[in-house]
Amino acid sequence: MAAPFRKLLIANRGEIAVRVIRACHEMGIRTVAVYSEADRDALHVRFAHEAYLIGPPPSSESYLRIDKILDVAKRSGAEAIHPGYGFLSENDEFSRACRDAGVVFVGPPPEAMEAMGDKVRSRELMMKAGVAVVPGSPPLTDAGEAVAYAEKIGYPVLLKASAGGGGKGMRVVRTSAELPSLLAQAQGEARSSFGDATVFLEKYVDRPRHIEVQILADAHGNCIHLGERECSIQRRHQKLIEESPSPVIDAATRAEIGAMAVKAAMACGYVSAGTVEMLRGANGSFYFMEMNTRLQVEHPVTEMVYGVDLVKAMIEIAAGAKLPWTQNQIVPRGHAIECRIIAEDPSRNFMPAPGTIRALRGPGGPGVRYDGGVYGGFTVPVHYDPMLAKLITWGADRDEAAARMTRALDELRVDGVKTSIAFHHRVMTHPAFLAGDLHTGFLEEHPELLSPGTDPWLSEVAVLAAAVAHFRRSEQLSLRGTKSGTSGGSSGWKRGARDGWRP
Amino acid sequence: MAAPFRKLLIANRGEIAVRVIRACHEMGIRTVAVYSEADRDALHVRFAHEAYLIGPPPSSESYLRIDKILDVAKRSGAEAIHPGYGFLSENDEFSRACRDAGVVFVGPPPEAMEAMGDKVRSRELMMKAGVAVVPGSPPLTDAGEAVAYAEKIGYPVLLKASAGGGGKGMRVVRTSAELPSLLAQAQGEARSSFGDATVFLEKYVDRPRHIEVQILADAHGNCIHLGERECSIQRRHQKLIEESPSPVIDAATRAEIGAMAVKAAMACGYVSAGTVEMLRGANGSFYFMEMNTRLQVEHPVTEMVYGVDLVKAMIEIAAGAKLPWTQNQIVPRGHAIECRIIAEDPSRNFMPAPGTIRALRGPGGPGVRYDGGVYGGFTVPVHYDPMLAKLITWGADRDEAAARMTRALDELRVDGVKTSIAFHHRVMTHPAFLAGDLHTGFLEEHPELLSPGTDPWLSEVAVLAAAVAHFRRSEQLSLRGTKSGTSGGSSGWKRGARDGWRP
Amino acid sequence: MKFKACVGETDYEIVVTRLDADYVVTIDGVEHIVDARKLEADFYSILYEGKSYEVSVESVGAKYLVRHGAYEQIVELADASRGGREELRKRSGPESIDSVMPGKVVRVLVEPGTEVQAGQGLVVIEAMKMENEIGAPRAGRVKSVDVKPGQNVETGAQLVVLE
Amino acid sequence: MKFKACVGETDYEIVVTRLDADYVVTIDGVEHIVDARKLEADFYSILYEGKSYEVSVESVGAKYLVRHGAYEQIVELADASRGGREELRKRSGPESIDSVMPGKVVRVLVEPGTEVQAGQGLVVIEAMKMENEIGAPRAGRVKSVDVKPGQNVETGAQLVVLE
Repeated sequence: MAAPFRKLLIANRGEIAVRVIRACHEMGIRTVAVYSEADRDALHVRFAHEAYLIGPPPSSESYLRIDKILDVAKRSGAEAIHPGYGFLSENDEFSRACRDAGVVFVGPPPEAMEAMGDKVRSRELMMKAGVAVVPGSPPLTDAGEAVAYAEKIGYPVLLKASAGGGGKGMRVVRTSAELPSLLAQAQGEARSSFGDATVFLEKYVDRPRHIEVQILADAHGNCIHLGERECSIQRRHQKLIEESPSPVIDAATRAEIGAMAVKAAMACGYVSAGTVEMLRGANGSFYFMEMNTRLQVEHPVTEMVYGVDLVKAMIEIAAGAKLPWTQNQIVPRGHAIECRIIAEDPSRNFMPAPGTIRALRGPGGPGVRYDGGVYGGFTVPVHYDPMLAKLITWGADRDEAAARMTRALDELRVDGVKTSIAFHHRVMTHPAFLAGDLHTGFLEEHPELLSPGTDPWLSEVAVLAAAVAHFRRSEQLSLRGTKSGTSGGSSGWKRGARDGWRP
Repeated sequence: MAAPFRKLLIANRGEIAVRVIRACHEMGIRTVAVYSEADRDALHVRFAHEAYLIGPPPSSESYLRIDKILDVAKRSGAEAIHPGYGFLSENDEFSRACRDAGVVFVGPPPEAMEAMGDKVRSRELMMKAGVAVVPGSPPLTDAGEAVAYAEKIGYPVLLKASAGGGGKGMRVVRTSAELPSLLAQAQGEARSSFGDATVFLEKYVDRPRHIEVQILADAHGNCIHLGERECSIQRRHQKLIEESPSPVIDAATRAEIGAMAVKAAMACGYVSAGTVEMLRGANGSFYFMEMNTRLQVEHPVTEMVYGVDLVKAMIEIAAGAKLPWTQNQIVPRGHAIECRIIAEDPSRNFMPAPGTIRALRGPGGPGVRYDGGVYGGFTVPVHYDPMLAKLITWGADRDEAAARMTRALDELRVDGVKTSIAFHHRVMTHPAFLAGDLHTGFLEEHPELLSPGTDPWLSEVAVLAAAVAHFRRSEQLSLRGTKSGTSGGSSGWKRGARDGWRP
Repeated sequence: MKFKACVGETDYEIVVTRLDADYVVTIDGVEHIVDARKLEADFYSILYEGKSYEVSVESVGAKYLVRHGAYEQIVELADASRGGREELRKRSGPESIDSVMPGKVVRVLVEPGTEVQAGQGLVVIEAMKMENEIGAPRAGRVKSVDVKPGQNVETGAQLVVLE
Repeated sequence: MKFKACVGETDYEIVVTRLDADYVVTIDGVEHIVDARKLEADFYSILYEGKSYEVSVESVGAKYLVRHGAYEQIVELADASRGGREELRKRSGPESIDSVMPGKVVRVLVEPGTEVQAGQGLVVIEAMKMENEIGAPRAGRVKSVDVKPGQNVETGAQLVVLE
């Protein structure tokens, strides 16, 4: 089978750039990486066939620079660009600029992106298409208006950035007193993250599950769904753990919300991989939240359960291919879970913990997929997302996937920076997680998950290990001391040299 | 689900010990490793919950010592023993000793092992059960008898060890002139490998494919098959690359040979995982070769295609569980390939290349399974098998699995010892491999696969890299030279000290 | 070699000696033969009493952060001739609040003289695209503020001094 | 710095200089700006002319074994002031046949004075449970046999000398 493109540029960094490079190499497509000055040694630069510097560390001067990226595409002869997630992936201006430059953008057409990318417009579109949405406000202009809408909708409410995603510019508001300051924060974050301070309000559904449906659409009018993912375990409205299928979705519900997602995608002329995010209330009702017009971080859980390579499918679709599957050929098998391994300290409210990774050991064995973006010796730049790697496990059922994740987390070793590994381990063995009793407030409900547990037996091992390390260090220090002692020290030689003495 | 055992001992080393440990940890079973003096730092010792030294490096004084292993089982309170492959895995005396000691042996009953473990007896059993076998001789006593049988069967013939496996004690004989010396070699190898010099002759089927069927039987009379593996790419009659399914087996043939394998297993009262090895002649006829009464090295390709964990199934069966699947619940999906990463030099006829692994980087990303037994910094002992790791890839079809393997081999890096990585890479991109045109003489037919290719473009890179490394080394040397030069050198100090001068 | 170890609220008396390739570690009079192999920098394989552990041991002064799989534990060690826990714990006077990450100061929430409660925000630092509030570890009065909005700081940079 | 490089049958004239963090490597008069980062011992990330390569470079004397993914290449380097290829290649007189692996000698197939053909077996060594025949790299006469059956040998041990 001929490769759909000769050469493809990846307008991203970190694990997702590596992920796309892997797909391309398997397809026989040459890869072009772009990198900022902070990323010379990054894994995506090392793995790609070609690599070009596009500017200083801040994203606004490198990974967000459409002009520089298109210039590299031109110089390198790349025929297509995959934007990954984040950065320019949901920027319709970039998609348009690619089209104008004669480079294929691996993603939806700018029109669909524009329609779905703006949360206010996408809600309107969904309501017209008859899909249930969460009650909300139009874009807010000032705090007074915000308070009025919040009271109309009823607290708690959620502030959200119109242009945003990934929890940036999001705030839960529980009283009118805290609304003005939270509004200012949300607007500030929205401006700095997306260059657009517009925010709006939504009803905050209590104990909701985050359920999302993966869809794939080609340019020939075919669209299928690949079941749901549940991504309820979040911090700061950003996902930490995702799985497919959801423990509460049965085949009939899957077919129903799948059809809803396909309808949403068709309503905006969608092409490529996309995700329709929904909230599922405790009563089982679903509300449309937003459509992510790009590849999701958590796409691997769907890939493992459905045996489909979504990145390759996106590239084939971008090259004009028809979907190779009909809906009834898409059959789930088993269960997959993903843990996002982040350089943050869960016991300090997930404070970022950049630094140099002293040593890294990936896990192995059956049912384990490790998508990493870093390596031992790499210094995690402070300028970008704190995600180091994704660990995904597959099992014949949810219990096996969770047990395998626990085992894989035991094997995964990242020394030198604080990470979420131990936190994930605690979640995987927590009764509420194992019971599938999830909602987006899971971590607030189980704050014990944020702190390391204690184990008297392990204290003994820790004391032994520290004692041996301390003893060895002292031995080495005294060894050095002894050496210089018996030789009379270097000072004699120094004095001799200073005195001009020569043999 | 409760763990079937509290504690299990793994009577093995290397990647298969790690594989079994992983299964146990996922099942909540505590693990006990045993190790020889050469393996204190081995990965299985590091990964297990407990580890006990059982003797000096030679296997005969450690991993083959039934008494020592059962003593550790008793001391540690292990309720079961998994033998892995090789070592004591097909030793019915060990299986019996476990039974006598009240420890569950995770494998078939000694009677089935005995019946199938002796190649001569198993052939007789198969012939009685109506399964086709390759024409052969009874055990040979001397060279004269061997020549007589060889002439009756017709050259080429194959010398095989009665007690053996894995190519040890095997020789292809093409003329009567070379028979006596090859017989002596085969007998010597059989004696040193298995403690039993008995060998016999078989018709050597030309351009045969090695096809084997995986079966699983419980102690309640249920037996299923999990399709076939093709393992035709071999050196010295040892497998190098395996895959499932075989490119030449269709569903009807699979059902047919699967039924034959189940019949063979049932004929000897088999329980646990087992493999029925067959030769498939160029004309499509199958001959029973032998039944391996243990887990195979290449079991992961079956696991990936069928979504089943064979090691866990063996452990559950050993604890008395019924098979959780009926034959029609066993459905293949996609294609999997395994490459055995060995410390051997393919360009020197696969000469062993033990040594210290300076650096090791495992591959990652979708569809890749890495089962390793070593790590960067580990010294590969000279006493055991040269296998360092197994790399397994899954794809929606054979082409994708092969492309993914090529990509994963590019990522896998083992520095410090010669390995088969580059060889596997050449096979994965070879037209005959990609066409599925395999037979056990594949490497003799394509000797170009044994030597590294040349690429003028890569020569340039190599020159640049060597030049930079050379330059840096010279810079460092001259830096040291300069330092000692400007300081007057250490000789001044030494002389000063010798002369008794003190400041 | 003798020293004291503190884990959380518990103190131990430790004696370590070598025994061929092994170590004899006595904890409060109980002897353990420890086969500890340093496989990498700050990383050991430890066998003792039949059990096997992989542990990473990072030292920051007299503190050792020990990790085994997903568990971690801080062990503080002190020369037995000195005061043990008392020596380890003696800290008083003004406290420097340092940045735990490199990043950019986006807001300063206090000024010299501000009385703060434990947990109250002092400085907001942006790193990895997130705003992170650095809070007061205890109640006190701000003695000095050592950074300005817009300033880039490295890990360990002094932000504020509390007294 | 100037030197000669030989790859297979081809010789190159090399000049290397530094340019800030990069290297300027001139091969037979053609200049390449090479951004080479040493990421680990004997392991580099190399960017030049837009291309990216991960290469491991192991040196054994003047020989460099360079590996990139599944490809490998031996590059021999020599000081330009000396004879280049001639200097690298000059070898004559008796040839020591050394063990390429540690293991146990199981059989010795020749004795001093034996005339051997290229490829003829000299010694059989068992390692990793396999018997490995060490063959003559060229025709010649066995000058000495330096090992006995049953003897353990390390890599590089002299087995036989050919003349």
